[in-house]
Amino acid sequence: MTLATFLVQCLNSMQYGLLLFLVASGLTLVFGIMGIVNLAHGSFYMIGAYLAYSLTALTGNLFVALALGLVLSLIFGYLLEWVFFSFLYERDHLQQVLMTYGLILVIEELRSILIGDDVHGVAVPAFLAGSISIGNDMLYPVYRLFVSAACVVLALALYWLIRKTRVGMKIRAGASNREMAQSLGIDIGLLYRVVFSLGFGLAVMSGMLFAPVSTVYPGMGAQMLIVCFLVVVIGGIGSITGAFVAALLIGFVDTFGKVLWQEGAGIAIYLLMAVILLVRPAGLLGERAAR
Amino acid sequence: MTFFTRRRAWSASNWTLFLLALAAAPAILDGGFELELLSKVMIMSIFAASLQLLVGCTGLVSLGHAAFFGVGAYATALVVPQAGAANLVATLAFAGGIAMLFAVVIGLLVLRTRGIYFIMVTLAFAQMLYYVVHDGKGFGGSDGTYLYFKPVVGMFGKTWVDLTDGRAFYWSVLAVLVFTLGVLWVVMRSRFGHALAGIRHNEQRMTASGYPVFLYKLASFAIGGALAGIAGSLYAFQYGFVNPELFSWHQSGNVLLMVILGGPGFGGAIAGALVFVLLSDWLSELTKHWQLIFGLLIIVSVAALPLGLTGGVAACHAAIERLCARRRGAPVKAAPKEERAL
Amino acid sequence: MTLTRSQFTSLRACNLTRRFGGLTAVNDVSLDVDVGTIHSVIGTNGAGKSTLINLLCGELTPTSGEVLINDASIGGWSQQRRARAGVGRTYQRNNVFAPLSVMENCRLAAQARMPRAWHLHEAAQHCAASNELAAAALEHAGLTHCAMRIAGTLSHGQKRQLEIAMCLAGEPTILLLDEPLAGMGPEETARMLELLQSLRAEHAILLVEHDMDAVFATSDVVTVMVDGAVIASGTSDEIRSNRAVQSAYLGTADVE
Amino acid sequence: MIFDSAPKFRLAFVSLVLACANGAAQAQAPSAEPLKVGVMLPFTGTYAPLGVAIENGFKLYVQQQGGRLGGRTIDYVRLDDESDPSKASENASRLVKRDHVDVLLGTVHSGVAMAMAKVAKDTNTLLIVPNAGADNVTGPLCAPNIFRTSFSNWQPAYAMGKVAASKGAKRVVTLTWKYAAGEESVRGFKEAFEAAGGKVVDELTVPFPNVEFQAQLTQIAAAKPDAVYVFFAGAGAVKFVKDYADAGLKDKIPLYGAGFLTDGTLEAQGDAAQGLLTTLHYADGLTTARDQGFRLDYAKTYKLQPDVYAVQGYDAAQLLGAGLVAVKGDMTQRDAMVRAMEQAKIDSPRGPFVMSKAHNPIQDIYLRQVKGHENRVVLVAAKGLADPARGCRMN
Repeated sequence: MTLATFLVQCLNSMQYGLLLFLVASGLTLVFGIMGIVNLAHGSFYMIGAYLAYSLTALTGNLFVALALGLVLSLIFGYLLEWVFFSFLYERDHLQQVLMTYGLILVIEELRSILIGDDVHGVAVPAFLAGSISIGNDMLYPVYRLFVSAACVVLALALYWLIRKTRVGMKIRAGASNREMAQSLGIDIGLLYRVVFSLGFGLAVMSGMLFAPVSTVYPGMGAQMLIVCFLVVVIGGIGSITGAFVAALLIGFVDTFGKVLWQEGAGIAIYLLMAVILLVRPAGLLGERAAR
Repeated sequence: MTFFTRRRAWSASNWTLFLLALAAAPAILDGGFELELLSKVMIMSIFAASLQLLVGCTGLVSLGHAAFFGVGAYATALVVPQAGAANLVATLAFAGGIAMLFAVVIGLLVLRTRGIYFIMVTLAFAQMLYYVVHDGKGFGGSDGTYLYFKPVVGMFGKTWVDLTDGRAFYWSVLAVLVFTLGVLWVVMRSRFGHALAGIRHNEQRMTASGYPVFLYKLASFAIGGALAGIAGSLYAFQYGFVNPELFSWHQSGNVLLMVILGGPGFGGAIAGALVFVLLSDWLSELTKHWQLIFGLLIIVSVAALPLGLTGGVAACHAAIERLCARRRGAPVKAAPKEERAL
Repeated sequence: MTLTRSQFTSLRACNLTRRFGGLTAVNDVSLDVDVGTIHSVIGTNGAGKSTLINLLCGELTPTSGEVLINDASIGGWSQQRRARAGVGRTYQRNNVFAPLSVMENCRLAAQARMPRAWHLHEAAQHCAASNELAAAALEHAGLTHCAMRIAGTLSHGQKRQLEIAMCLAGEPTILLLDEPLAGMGPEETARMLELLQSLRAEHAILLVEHDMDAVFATSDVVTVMVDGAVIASGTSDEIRSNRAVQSAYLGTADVE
Repeated sequence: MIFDSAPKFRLAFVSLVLACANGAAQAQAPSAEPLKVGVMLPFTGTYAPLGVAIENGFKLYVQQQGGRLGGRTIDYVRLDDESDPSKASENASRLVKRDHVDVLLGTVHSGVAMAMAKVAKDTNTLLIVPNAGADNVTGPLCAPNIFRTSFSNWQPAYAMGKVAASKGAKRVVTLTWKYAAGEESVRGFKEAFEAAGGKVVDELTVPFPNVEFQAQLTQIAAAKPDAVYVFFAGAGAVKFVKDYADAGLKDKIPLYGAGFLTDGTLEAQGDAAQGLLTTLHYADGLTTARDQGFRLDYAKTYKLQPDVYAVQGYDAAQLLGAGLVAVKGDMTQRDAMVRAMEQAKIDSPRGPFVMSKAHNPIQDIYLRQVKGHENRVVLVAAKGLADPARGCRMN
């Protein structure tokens, strides 16, 4: 592998990792703060992709679609929490697993009824359509770089939200200790609703952003879900920073696994997880394995 | 799962009744599809019961149990002779053993985690095995492989029963089901079983009392894995075809579904398996969007039946009241533990 | 194992320190308990008393310092190993198996010490040895009359007794009792104190408690902790008259 | 528990008993009764459109014959296989053992087809495979009662191997999902290409069903081969073709593929697919009257443009018809029927073909080029190409 190729591969790893982070961040947020195991997160990602498809078809512009999608998803996430999850917190994980598993089936079928089972492409807005040449062998699509940039921006925004704002303070309080948060006069119900719709929004956003490169197809959520689980497991529950590190790590392992060890490319990232479990059961930056 | 399965969902008489009904089934049905369906129900019952040992008895919510089912099935497919029938008992023992081996190794890793974390890690390991058989050499690849002959029951080269006959196979599956239930019953009434129940309910206290909790969990995980492997082996024999999809997380999800919907105890697991198989069978012919109905059923049942099918009307009422209570914005009382944990 | 446990006569903490991130919950604490004595630890809420117990029984590992049994370090021992070796503990908050009968609670605790726990042939109910232990423990704790009741239905005081009974069922020589008197009425308290007195003879008892009178009445040695550190240690009288303690602790104790 | 489950239980029993009872009744009388065809195809999931097309094709031919084949009307027993191999065995045996179908038709997914073949073998039911290309089906698993009217993965790939060589490519990199179909396809391509003096310098794979191709694209760009051969279908095909173009490789390194790379996916692929060369046993712009007639009828009946899958279904019906006519609809004369099907000369829209010894079509493979939303035929890449049917031990 020449140096140029190596660098391009690193770039590939980065942008795959960044995407993973964006999807997984919503998951880890909901995990860490609400202690809900959400199997339907992958389906949310799929909803995003299909939203991108139908809204761009509707409005003709991806960015209008994105804006619309963001608003829709926040509202929808809010309602979703209220209808399906608000009474689950006192139940044990089994019930949550069951509920979200049911949601997966419903969402998949609704998708098939409303939009159908065909594979769709989503057009990249003209001014991002081009490619720039990297090395002398290969062009790199501008849109992919744009997505990566967007991921970074969103990541920073998230960091700022959690670390620097009042809402973030409340969220962290809620995460560390429900009772304490309540005693601080935080409406935990409302807080959870906000956090959930935030997580939902992140999943949908990443789905929409990545739709033009990933294409839109049935069952696209399932794969994404499992990789997200890996991100959360490796990063450590509820740790956004951990998720970030883990996502990039997986990006690299996956990309270079495909290149250097084709026979085992499928299991490379799982082996990574096994090793992490061996040395750090709580994940890279997770303090509380016991929940 | 009630403590020590004391307040058992099924009384002994119910059990005998149920098993006798199963034993008599071939008399009513010809050896065709219906019988196959029933033996599938029984195989799934074994599978679900093995998971119940983890979920209900030990409090280990595993979303990767299909891994051991698949390992059992593949172990069988790979070990049976290409020409000629295999010995059922020997093969089952082998498949169970291999599955247990996997369970121990995987358990050593996943049992280092808890709760949500455990759910995800088990899922991930099942997926890992999926890729091993899917991409690995000598597993038959993505299309799967065949078993060409039904097994025989016998010893020292003598054949006692040939299971090519549908009924014979059905009855041997029933026998294995009985065996499984026997094992689980013995385990749960032993000190070991009581300790598992204790761990499920209050791990901290058990450690403080001096129990090697990790070992107990591992043992439970291994037994559950072995039984799942046996179920997988039977599945492979019944259909003569194994495929990587046996490892897919949908399988894990479905069996967990059976256990949770079924409710407390091994009776619950079997009820879950029975209803799940027959229901999905029935719905799938009703409409092509049966999974929508199925999903809605699940969601409703979670909302209404925190105790699963066997939970009964009382629990149903309680759950609804709780719902109404929180709708009115009154503070929600957490359901008492023994009601909440299966 | 039983051999060694019978030899255990003392538990000693040497310069135990435990930090959680920024705050130091237990700061360089040293104390020892011997069979035949009751050693009480008092201190304001958050003084690190419960953390100390968790360090001693092995639920937490110390940031630095050592735990010794008969001058032999057990730092490397897991919690369950310590428990089997005779270190028994109770919890500040009731921590019993609510859906179980009182008897079963104790049997479960007793079983931990039974050899051949993996024997599957015999039913747990029929394990004579653990039944005896459990019965004895109940007898001792004075719960025999409600042995068959479901633990969840017991009164608060009875639950506290059950805590101790479960602890005793494991035949410990060293008892770490975390506020056994918490939330008890006067006559319940009296009964509990009797129980402690009766245990003193062949046990080494570390008693974490808020109830001053009870502590001063029963203890041979009293140690006072403030913000994780020991500010004084001595007989009841010494402590009563210790100025540092009065200013730091007793002054507020009256208010409590 | 048993008491509230008992009713369900009995109900299940009764319905099952009834089902098999009337099933048996119908199985008795031969040619008078309608012929039961078990249609086991994907009607949900990614493959749903394919399943529908195949069914349409099959029914179209039956309609054209006045709703009868060999004098027998057709009863369809539809079953959605969901492309799920773990349910396949059960579904197949449901059709055979409960609904007592006379013929099995299906399916798209190779794994599911394997399960169907197994059931067909065990119960000696006639099986016609209208798509799944697994080489095994007409290889080691070949049997007198198993026919295929589509293709084997080997066929289009082998043809493309010859094309690539004839276009002067010397060093080729192949890329596919790491699964049976892909590996078989690559094997076929390699066989022809290296026989013609080319060299496959690298065989890249992506874990199935992973659709992140950047790593491999980078490898390809670095390797600078004369051409790239890929096997992808559905979502993978759409994404790969777009990525390949986005990476700027489309104009640098010619991309060859088995036909599915650009079949039913062109709308989603857009410009990225324009001008791509693929090989398949069917193409747009065949000028034969047969094809044009078929397309017209199909479009009239279903308000849809037919595709290769529709053709495969259509030919499945033709093949079955040929057999039934020969025995006047009497399925009990299985041997005679099978012989008739083996000798049948199917006048397919794709062009006439006959069955090989292993019951796989001996057919022309076309080289097609993408123009707009069509795969226009360029030339016949391989004339009367027969699958080598390795490992098939029959008669």
